[in-house]
Amino acid sequence: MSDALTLAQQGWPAAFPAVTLAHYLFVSAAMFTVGLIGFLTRRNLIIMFLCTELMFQAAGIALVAFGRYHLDFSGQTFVIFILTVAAAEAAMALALVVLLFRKRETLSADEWTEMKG
Amino acid sequence: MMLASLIIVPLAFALFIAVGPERSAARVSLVGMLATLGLSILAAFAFDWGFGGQFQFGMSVDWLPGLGLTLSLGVDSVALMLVLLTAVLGPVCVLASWTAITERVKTYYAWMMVLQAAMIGVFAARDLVFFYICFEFTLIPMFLLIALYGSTNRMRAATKFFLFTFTGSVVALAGLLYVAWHHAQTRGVWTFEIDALELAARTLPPHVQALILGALLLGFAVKVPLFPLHTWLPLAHTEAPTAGSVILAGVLLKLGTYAIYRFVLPFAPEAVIEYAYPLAVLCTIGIIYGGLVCWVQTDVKKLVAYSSVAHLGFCMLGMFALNHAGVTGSVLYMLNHGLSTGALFLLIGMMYERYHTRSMKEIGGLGARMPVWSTFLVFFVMASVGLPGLNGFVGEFLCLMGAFQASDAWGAGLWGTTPGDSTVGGTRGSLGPWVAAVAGTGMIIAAIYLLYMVGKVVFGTLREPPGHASHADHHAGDAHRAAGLPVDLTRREIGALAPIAALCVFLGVYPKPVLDAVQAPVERTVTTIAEARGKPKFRPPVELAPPAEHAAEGAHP
Amino acid sequence: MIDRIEFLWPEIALFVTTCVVMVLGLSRRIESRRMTALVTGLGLIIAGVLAARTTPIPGPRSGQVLLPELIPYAKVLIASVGSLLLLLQAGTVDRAEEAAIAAGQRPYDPLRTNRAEYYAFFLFSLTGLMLCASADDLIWLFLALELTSLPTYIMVAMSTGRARSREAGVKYFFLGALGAAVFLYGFALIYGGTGSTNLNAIHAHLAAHGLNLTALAGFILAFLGLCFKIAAVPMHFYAADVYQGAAPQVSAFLAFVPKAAGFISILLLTATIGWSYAADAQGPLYTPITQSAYDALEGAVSMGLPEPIRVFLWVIAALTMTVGNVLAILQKSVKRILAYSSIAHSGYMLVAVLAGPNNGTFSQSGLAAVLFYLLVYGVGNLGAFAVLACLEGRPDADGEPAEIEDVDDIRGLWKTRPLLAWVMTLSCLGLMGLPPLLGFFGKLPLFTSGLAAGEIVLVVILGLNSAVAAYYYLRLIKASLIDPPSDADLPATPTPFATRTLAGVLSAAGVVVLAFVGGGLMDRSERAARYTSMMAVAPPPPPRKTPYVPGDDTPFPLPIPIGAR
Amino acid sequence: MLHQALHLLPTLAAAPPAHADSGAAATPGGQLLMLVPALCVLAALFSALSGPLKIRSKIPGYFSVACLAGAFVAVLLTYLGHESGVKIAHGFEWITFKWGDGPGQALTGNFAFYVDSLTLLWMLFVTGLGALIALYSVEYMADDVGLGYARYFFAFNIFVLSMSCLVMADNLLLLFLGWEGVGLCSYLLIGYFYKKPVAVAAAKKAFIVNRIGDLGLVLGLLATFVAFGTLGYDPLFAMIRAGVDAKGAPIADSWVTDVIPLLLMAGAFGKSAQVFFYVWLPDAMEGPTPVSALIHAATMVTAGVFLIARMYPLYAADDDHMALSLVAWCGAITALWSATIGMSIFDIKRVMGYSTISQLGYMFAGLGLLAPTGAAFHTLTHAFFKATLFLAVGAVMHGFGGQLDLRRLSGVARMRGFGIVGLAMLVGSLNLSGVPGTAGFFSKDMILAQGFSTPASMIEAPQAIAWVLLLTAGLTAYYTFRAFFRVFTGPVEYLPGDDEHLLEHGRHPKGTTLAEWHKQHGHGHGHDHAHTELTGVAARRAHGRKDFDPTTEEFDPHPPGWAINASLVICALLAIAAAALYFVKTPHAEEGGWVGGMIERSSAAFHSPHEFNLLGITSHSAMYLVSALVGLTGIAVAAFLHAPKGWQGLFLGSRDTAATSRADALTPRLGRVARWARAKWYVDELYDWFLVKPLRGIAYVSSWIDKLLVDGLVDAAGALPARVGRVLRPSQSGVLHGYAAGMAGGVALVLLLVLIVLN
Repeated sequence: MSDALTLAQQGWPAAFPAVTLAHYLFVSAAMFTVGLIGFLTRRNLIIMFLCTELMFQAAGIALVAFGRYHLDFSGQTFVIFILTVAAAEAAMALALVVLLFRKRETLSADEWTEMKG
Repeated sequence: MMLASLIIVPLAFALFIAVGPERSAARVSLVGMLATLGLSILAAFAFDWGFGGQFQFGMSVDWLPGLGLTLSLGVDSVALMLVLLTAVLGPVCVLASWTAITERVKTYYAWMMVLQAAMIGVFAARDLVFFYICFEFTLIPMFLLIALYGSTNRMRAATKFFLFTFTGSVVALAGLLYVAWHHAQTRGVWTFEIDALELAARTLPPHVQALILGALLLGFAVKVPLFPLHTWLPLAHTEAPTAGSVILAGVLLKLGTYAIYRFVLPFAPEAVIEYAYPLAVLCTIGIIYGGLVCWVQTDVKKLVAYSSVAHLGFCMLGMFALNHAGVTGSVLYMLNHGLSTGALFLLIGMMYERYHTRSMKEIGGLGARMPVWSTFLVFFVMASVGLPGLNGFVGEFLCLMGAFQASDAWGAGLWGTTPGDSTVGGTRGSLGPWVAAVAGTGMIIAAIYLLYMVGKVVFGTLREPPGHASHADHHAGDAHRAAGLPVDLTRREIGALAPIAALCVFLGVYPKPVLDAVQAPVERTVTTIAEARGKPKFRPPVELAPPAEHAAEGAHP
Repeated sequence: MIDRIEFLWPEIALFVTTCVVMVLGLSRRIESRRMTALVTGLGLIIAGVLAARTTPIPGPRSGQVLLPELIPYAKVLIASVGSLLLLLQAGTVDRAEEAAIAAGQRPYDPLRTNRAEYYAFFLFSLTGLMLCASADDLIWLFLALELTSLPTYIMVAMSTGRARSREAGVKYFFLGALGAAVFLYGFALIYGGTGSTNLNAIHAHLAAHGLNLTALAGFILAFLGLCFKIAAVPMHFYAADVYQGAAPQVSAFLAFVPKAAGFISILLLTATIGWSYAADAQGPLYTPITQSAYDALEGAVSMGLPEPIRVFLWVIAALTMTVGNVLAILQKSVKRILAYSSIAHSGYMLVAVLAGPNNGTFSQSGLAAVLFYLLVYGVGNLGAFAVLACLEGRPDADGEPAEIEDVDDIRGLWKTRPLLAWVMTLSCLGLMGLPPLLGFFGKLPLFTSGLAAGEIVLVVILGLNSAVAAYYYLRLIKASLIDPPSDADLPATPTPFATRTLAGVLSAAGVVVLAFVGGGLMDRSERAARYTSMMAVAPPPPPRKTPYVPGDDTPFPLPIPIGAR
Repeated sequence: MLHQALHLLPTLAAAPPAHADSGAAATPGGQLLMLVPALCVLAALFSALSGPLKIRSKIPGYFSVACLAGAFVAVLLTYLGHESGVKIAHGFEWITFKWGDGPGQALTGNFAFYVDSLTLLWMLFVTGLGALIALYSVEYMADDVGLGYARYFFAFNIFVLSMSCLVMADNLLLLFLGWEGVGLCSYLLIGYFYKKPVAVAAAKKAFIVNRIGDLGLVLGLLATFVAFGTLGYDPLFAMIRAGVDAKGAPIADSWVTDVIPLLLMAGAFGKSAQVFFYVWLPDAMEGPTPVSALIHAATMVTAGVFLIARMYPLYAADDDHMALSLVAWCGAITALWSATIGMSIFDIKRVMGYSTISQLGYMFAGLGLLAPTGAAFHTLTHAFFKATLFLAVGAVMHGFGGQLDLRRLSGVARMRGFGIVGLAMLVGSLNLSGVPGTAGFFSKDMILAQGFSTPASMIEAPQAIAWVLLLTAGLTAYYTFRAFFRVFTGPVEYLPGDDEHLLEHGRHPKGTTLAEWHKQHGHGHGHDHAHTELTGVAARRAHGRKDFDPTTEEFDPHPPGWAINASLVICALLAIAAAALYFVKTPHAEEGGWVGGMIERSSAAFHSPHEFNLLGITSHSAMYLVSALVGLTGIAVAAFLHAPKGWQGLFLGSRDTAATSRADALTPRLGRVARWARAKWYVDELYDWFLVKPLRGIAYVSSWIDKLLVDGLVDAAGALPARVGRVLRPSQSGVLHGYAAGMAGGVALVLLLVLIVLN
């Protein structure tokens, strides 16, 4: 079955605690937060987009972890679709970025503040 | 069909006007208004006044059955009389606008007809939502009439009028719908038929009724307008075109009083009984304060506008007296105020058309210049002051009488013959002689401000605005002729005023038919109140009917 | 699985049309290119007809079991409003290019024209929207939502040649991605909390085991993410800028399509949670539904959502309508006014979401109110945007016509374009909710259902907000119907696309006419809002599987019984 | 016509004795009286129509005279046919409706007449004098033929109509109709010269002050209804006679007999210008003189007296007669108070006005002193002699271009064409002074005598009241003859006034505005600065001539024509003849002659107690002597101070010019008292400072409150959304990161909120 289970059966030292759902969820949450913070702090549009990808994948990790926890395949299936959508979004993002770059010759998000109020 | 045609005919004429040529708009409109008037008179003849308390000419068409909404119509004598008032003021308003409106004429008259239909719809509605629809829909024509044809500050006035009344009535809608929901909950069927809702509303516990009262009053008291929700009125009146003011004072304010009569009293009787005193205090403040504010106005129209605040204070005072005399008086007051104040606005409009000012600082002593106009003005001022023999008195006296009678203190303490033994003329209630006495000072104040106005405008030395052509020349009035108007009133203008004057005299000298006619509906209202008085304050909540069984049974026949 | 195709024919039809359009739009012949819009319309009509012919069968076959009759109503609604929107889209892209080609200045170059892509995106988005309505799985829902949104990002960016459109595109895309991440994370948590992505299974799980913290957090995050789609607080920031930057016809599209997707998704999710919880439930967050038979649920009285979700939606609703309205008051740009008003309208609809279903009674069913209001809002809003789409200013140096932007720009329409003035007036009155127009009948069930759910304060807030909204709608009415024409040097001229005017006129007529003959629509929306709990037919919740680590019975307490203190 | 009726009196007096006052139910009848309002309406309509019909002649006037005479005949015929008891002439149902069958469950305000002898007594002089004064007006108002004429006679006829309703009403509601109606006509007629700001202000004042009293009356009506469940006299009197209210509870010591009489009294005082309310009546003299004669002297102002007389059973039903005491005291104080003002002011018409107030005070004192007969008799005699006086003053005014200052007129009686006026004036003055043998003497005597004989147990300090009244009688005689001596006797000197008629036609003298002109000439009420130019030749103005140059031409006094003279003669004769009524023997009453009989047969009957037995002389006998003495003393003092040298001055006088007299030397010695009295005790100013100005101040404050506070709050509430919007607006910064931060923060906040809800 999964590697983790094999490893556990092989009797890892007690000092190395078992990796539980909580750990995966923590990683997922951390990734989501990192992505969010990156999105909020970086000005470069491409980096910002990468941050959203990070957030998407954070959800993916959570899904996979939950899927494993529930012994259910929907989670993994979901992740496949997320990857697909992420790819589509990436394509669009790059297209959009190119479009914007043509107009302003910059990738900074701060350049685009004409409309407000 | 009678009532449906009363709504459809003005709408149809509105359509005619909209598609017809600009030139004939006024004439078509006049014909339409007269047709409506004719129909309403026909309705008055067809109405069985002996059964004035019953809703006649009933008709009901399913409209949006999903909502439980029907287009159901019917009038009792009170409603019919208000319909008649509306129909009478209609042609008058058209005549008043004949020369005053020169731009976008079609739009003006078309909206006027639409407004007429909506107002009649309010009085004829027997379905809560249909009532509300008409009630709210009056806002748009009125908004446009003020915003398009008003004077300088018209946009602000129109917006304030719209938003103020709209805000209030949205809250009122919540209250009305709460009652409808209560009906649905207890009866298992959604309906907006007023009769059914009335019965349902009375099963509400007193504290809920109080909430309903609050919500409904917030909406309707704005329209009335009751102090302190009146501030839109002077502004709207001053800025509105003459016909707009006439309709506003004559009918639109009555929508508020009528709604209170039709919904607040029957829907929340216990709450009204409970809160009659504070409400009466508000009315009284309105009477005195409104009157005093009138007194220091320099704009004639504003003065008359504020006088509406004072006058309708009387009307509401009578209503909250919750006894026969009071409610009868209140209903009469609605009619009378519509006539006399409407006519005053007409007169001021005629003056404005000639002098382009309404400031008492600039004009005065017009008695010398416009004797016919002045005669009418004094006449309607007297009607407004409440001179017996003219229409205003009957309502005012009965309202005061109602307030005076309505005291639980009769038969106790100072007012008692023997303790615990009430007097024959007193009724239950919480108002009593002191309220009546304080409100009665409104009679004096009315005389003060109206005569102040007459003294300034009609009497005294002749003052005309600077630059007015006839200032130097005694026989001139060239400016008027240039505007197509003679110095004094034209036949058309007299034709607009004379019927109202005749009605004022008739209703003052022989109000008997009206008094008799409204007895049955008033009786119904007062009985509702009396039943509510008999109820214990605390009672177990109404049991919910199982929805399945009652759905069929509760369905409206 | 194959039996679900039966319910997906409209989507399939749209997809096929999309393929055709993509090819047709690239045709060398102008006649063929012109056919693009027509074919698009045809596809929409076919989809609509197919959707109308869909007979929902209660039971697991339809996939959609909680709201079994939602599909036909929602899809017909989407197809018909979509058709109106299509009328509005005429000439959005390639206008200058086609003119140049027609004038012989430039040869046809498929790389320079966008027609095919534009209409394809349009159809893709609508397909996604329809798929939302058919969704019975979180994965499906996610894909459908993304399919709805992704094309709109491009449509915004390409709708005009101005920098503003680009700005709108970038803001919309990036914030949209953020929002998508949020609801995706929410979906993940829902899955984690309930062990399934199937909505029916989730519902069954919740009914049996209650709402645990993970699932609750998941739902909250999912709702928050969906708030982006419906432009509700706190995800509303983008709306004004995006609507302003996009061409008015695209703004109209944005105001309806993502919002409809969002609301349908929210309805599905709330249906999954269920309203049959005691509103004042202490301790455990819900009282499981005890009736199991489908028939017995026919007249179930909703008691409200679980308290945290109720409070959450309550606050969101109140804030959304208030924020939308107060910001709209301050605007000078018509589009921004309409954008903020669109935010406010989302708030109104959330009230009805809170109120929940009530089978058999239109007046009391919040779901029906939401579904009906989508129509009301869609029609009214379309009219207002159509007026803007029908007008344009003088072309600038690039040949791009100036936008009709400010309220002042539509002054005096009554004199110059009376028809448009009336469209604007009626649409605004409709949106304002003034009786007897359609808007009023849209708002009325919001009121009644809210009251029936006991949300009196929220209903009063809704009422007062309607009054605030009246202010800025009146401004629009005033500008178009009352003010004299502006004498500025920017006279609004009509755009040469009759279908745009037609769209406006049709929606304005709808605002009036549907108010009088809309009874059937109300019935339909009521039927569409019939809510069934799947307790009896859904499979029993799966038994607890082997724990993650043998020997460690509960490494992570899940599900957490929230009520246990 | 009236004197014909008087001939019939003895036969009538022999009519069957009355016992109707003992509570027999009213019977239908007296329908003839319906003719009175009908004729009035006819005349009013005709007059009103004559304006638009452009009738520019005296026809409306004559028509009115004919109609009013017809009305008088109708009343007279009814009177002749009236034996005793009460008849009710039903017209139509006015404010009548019922909501139940029990007592107090119906409001009956019919247009119906309650015909008893009190009604008839009043109606006789109302319609009689009405016709007479209409005749006078035909000539007096001749300059205004046309619209003004129409207006005048319309209001005049409406006045008689209203007064008839007031007097003949069979219920208090209809009385109130008349009550307010006469107020309206009073307003219209005082303000007849509507271009004169003074007249307009006076008219307004009259109406408003009356309204204050009317509020009391309305409340009284309502209280009556509450207690008795009806406003109709017939059921009301039945209950009161039985001493119970509608519940059957005794009323003698209850609020009913305390509160209702006081409220009605407030109304009566307002209409009849008593105590606090009197201020409007002097100003009302701005109206045309016939109006002052009819409305502000003879009829309307006696409405208050009538009201109390009509409701006398209720007043008398009180066990301690609290209200009556108050009425008596108020009457007496008013009588004295206004007499002091009458002594000091120079405007003869206003002197007559104050004298009217004073005499009304007498009437109220009479009512209060339990002498309703005396009060009614005084009302009747006063109606005639005061009308005479006013008509005479009016003739002078008419002749001298509106001159009213007694220092600018002298020897008028000796001028050509003014003889009748002088004689009439003398007749009136003698009556007013209470010279023995005159009608005024007898009527005043009845009140005074009753004052001295009413026991103190029934009324508070009646003797004190009587002394006050006696003092007033002396002062009355003084000021009456002061005016008479100065204006009608002595050397022929005059200065024409600023005639209203000129103003009415819009001819401003020398293009100055009226206000400026008034300032220059010091005319108007309250202007009593010394007129230094009196002896010099001042600008004189002709009456009714357009081409008149005031600097070159002489002013011609304009002697009265036949109509004025005829009415004067008739009025004076009636004033004299009224004395005869005192001696008419009637089986119905022991004293008071014909009037006594009328009162005794009516609801106002009250068997006044006599407790005066000084040396076995009855109070009446004593009073004849005392009051004759007092009256003659007053005349003598007047003669001493104001009479011209020679026989006219009874050899006491010293005056030889229009302007000066012995009083001029005396006045400064009185110091402030004289000055203050001449300034009318500054009552108007006091009212202005303590009532009008504060009220207007409150009105201004209210207006500001309305603008700033009430409307301000509304506007603030209206501006609230925009305000909130401005606070929120920075969140829409247009920066992508700002939006993202907002979204992220929102998510965080929401999660926090949910956590809070969970815990």
